Amino acid sequence: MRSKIVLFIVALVVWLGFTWPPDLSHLLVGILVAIFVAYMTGDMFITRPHHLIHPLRYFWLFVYIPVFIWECFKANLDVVYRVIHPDVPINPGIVKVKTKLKSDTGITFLANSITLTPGTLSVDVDQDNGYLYIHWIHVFNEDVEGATKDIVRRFEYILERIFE
Amino acid sequence: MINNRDSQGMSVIVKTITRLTIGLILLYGVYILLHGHITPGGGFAGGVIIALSFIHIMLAFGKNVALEKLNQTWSKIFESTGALLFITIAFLGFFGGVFFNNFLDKGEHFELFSAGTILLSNIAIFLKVGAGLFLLFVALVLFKIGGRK
Amino acid sequence: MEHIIPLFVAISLATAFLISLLGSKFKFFRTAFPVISSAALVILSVLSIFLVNNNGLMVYKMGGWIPPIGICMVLDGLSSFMLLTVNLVAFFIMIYSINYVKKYTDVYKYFGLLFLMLAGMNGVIITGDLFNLFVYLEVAAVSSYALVAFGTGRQELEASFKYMVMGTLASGLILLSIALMYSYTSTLNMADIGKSLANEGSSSVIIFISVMFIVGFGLKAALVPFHWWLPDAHPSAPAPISAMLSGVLIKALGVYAIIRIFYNVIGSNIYTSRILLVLGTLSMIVGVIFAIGQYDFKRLLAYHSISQIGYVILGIGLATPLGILGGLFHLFNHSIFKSLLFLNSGAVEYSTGTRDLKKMGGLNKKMPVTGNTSMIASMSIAGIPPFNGFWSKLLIIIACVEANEYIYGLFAVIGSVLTMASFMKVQKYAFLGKLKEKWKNIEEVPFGMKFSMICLALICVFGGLLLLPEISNLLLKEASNAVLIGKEYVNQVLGSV
Amino acid sequence: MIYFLCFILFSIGLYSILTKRNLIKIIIGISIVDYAINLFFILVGYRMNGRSPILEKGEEIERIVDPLPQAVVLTSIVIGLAVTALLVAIAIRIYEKYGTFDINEIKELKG
Repeated sequence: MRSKIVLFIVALVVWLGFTWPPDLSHLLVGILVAIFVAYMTGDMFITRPHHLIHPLRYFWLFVYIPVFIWECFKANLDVVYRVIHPDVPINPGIVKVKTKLKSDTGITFLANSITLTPGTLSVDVDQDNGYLYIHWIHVFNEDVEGATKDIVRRFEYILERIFE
Repeated sequence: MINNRDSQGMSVIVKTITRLTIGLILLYGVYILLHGHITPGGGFAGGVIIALSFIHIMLAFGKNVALEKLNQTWSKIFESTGALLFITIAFLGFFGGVFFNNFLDKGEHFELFSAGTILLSNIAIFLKVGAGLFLLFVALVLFKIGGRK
Repeated sequence: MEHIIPLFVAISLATAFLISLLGSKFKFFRTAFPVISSAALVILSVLSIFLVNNNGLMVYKMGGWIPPIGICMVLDGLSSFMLLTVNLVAFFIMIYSINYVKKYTDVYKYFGLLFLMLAGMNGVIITGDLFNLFVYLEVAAVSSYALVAFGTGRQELEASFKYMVMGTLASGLILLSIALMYSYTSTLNMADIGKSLANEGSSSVIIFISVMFIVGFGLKAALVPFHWWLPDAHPSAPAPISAMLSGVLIKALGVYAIIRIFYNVIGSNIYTSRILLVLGTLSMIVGVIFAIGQYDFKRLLAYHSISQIGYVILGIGLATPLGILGGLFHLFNHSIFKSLLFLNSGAVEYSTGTRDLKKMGGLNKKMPVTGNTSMIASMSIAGIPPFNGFWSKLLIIIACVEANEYIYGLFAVIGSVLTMASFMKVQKYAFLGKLKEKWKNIEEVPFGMKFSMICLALICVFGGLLLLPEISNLLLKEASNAVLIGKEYVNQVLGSV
Repeated sequence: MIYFLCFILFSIGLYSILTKRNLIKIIIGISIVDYAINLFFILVGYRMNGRSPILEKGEEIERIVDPLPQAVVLTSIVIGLAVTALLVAIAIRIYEKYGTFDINEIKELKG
């Protein structure tokens, strides 16, 4: 039920964004539409609505964005180096990494962050044991611990504060 | 409550993203539908987007979850009702003198409630197209499952 | 009164969706409701004939928009004649279907699709807009694809797929020529196109468009070089649907559209008439030659459809008043007797379960109604006086002679003789002779099926009366005048706005 | 010039319909033919340096492309969708009955 209310609020805000500037008819129709959307799909929107009210989580989300952009920038440079180097020093392979994250949203954000970073790509996920399978353009470390340190740690410590 | 660890459907990543975005896709479809008379879009485009949001659920979570939200009987009823509603609107045009006459108040440009019967026709088309497309997908998917047994 | 014009489409569409909404729950919507609805359509068509007779050509502006901008519907003599043909045949087929389709599941889907097809055909006939014609044509065609596959057996599915590929290709060609036409005249209203073509004069683009229209609508009408989907598709459908497809669909979608576009919109010239004459004669002869060798009852009838469409096209291609009158009269007659023959074949299949002529024999003793009505229909299609087929063939042959086209007249006579031969074979194998041991226990078909067969047979017997001056002035003269006025159609439509 | 590209696309679709043996490839060919015609129809309405025919708040209408073909093609796309869906459904049923998509093995009826 709380999930539906959250979706209702989100949908209303997005609707007002669509129909800017707002007037009365748009607002009324927007409320009806948001109720409809919340009724149809609200039960699957979020699973832990109580996490939304912690202000610290929003702070860490705010911190996460520059961190992610910086990591992305570094990885970009790395891939550019590999592409324009005459020898093309790549060593592609799939590695297994371990993550401490347990929640669905956390794992999803971690996997998507890894995919968005150039050079690494999440292939599969084993949620029960906390393993991710990553395709890596140049495998530096073949063992689980080393690869985890290289790929996962840089995002994990913030994501843990946001989603766990 | 929908269980993410259910064996049906795709991996947890797809399921989570579906959960987060599905409401907004549905909202966007309704927006396209309701603004069909003042911006590009309309009943057909909106209906397709709304049908796709349900198809999206079916792809991510398996057919049972999607059919729980909108089952075949109701989609069939919606489909026929949409077509009948459209014809009824056309018949109501006789109040204005001719078949298909736009007998309602046209209103101002760029207002949400304007253009007379066009908004109503869009809603009728949406019912027909959305339910029809969803039924089509369900029919093809279920048939394939039936054929494999 | 002019408000009845859009009802032809609206009633049939509304019926289709009401049936699909409520048909699975209530028995009324699967049995009586289709009959009532199509009876209403027949009454409306009769009304439309009197309407045209009083007022001349009528234009109905959809939604109050003026024609070159908005979509309009045009009712003239030809339209009302075709509407009567289509709805009359559809009415008898509805009565027949109630008993026939009991062997299928999901009967309400059958009636829903049938009414969608009817809506498409009525729309094609009544519309005055070129793209609208394409849309209605596709509505009718798509529902006919589904109906051909309704039995979902191996042969039905294969025939439906073949039919669908050919039909889609034909629709593609028609749409392409509509696009070219739009690029040339920048309008889609048929009358407006005619006006702008008259101003522009002839050009090579028009020839290209004409060729593609002939190929596209020729595929829909199954003229001979484009005919080979028909002998598969028509026999595979359920018998009432075969009657509908052979009886009216190929005429409404193919022949009517050819007449309307080539006579009223583009304007007839010597080349198009010559092409139509050659195609008609070719269909006439090739269809009947293929038909003679067939032993599958419905396949034989399907080949005869090609042959008889040839007669219609031949009469229309002559472009003389008598020729067009004969062609249109033959079109009406063919839809009556070919529907009747397909219904007969359906009745035989209903009772005996076979379509193979060699396995039948002596069925007349057990199924007198079917046997005698099929005798009437056979004589009618073979052109034996006094049945209706004789009069229309006679008119076509006289028209050929009058126009100094002796060769075509000769071919028409030859075709008629060959038709008679092949139907004598049908009668001999299926209905006359000694009853085979296997068929001792078969019964005559139920009442609804008998009723529609008898009614169609009565129309066959008394069809010649349509040529009496009083009735002919009302129906056939109006129709052939609508064709003969040619480009005058444009002025009449634009003038009545 | 660009119109001829449409006709080339049309010919590719036609080639696929006429020569391929697989039902699904025939369906794809039909779709290509459909799209070629739709593209041609859209191009018919084009006008040099025209803008899209959308009226926005406080703007004058000038030099827009012809909106009619776009409306018409939308209808045609819907029809194409219906036909393709029906074709796929029939093809699946054929596969169920015959166990193959090859038209050489599906020939109980002969033209």
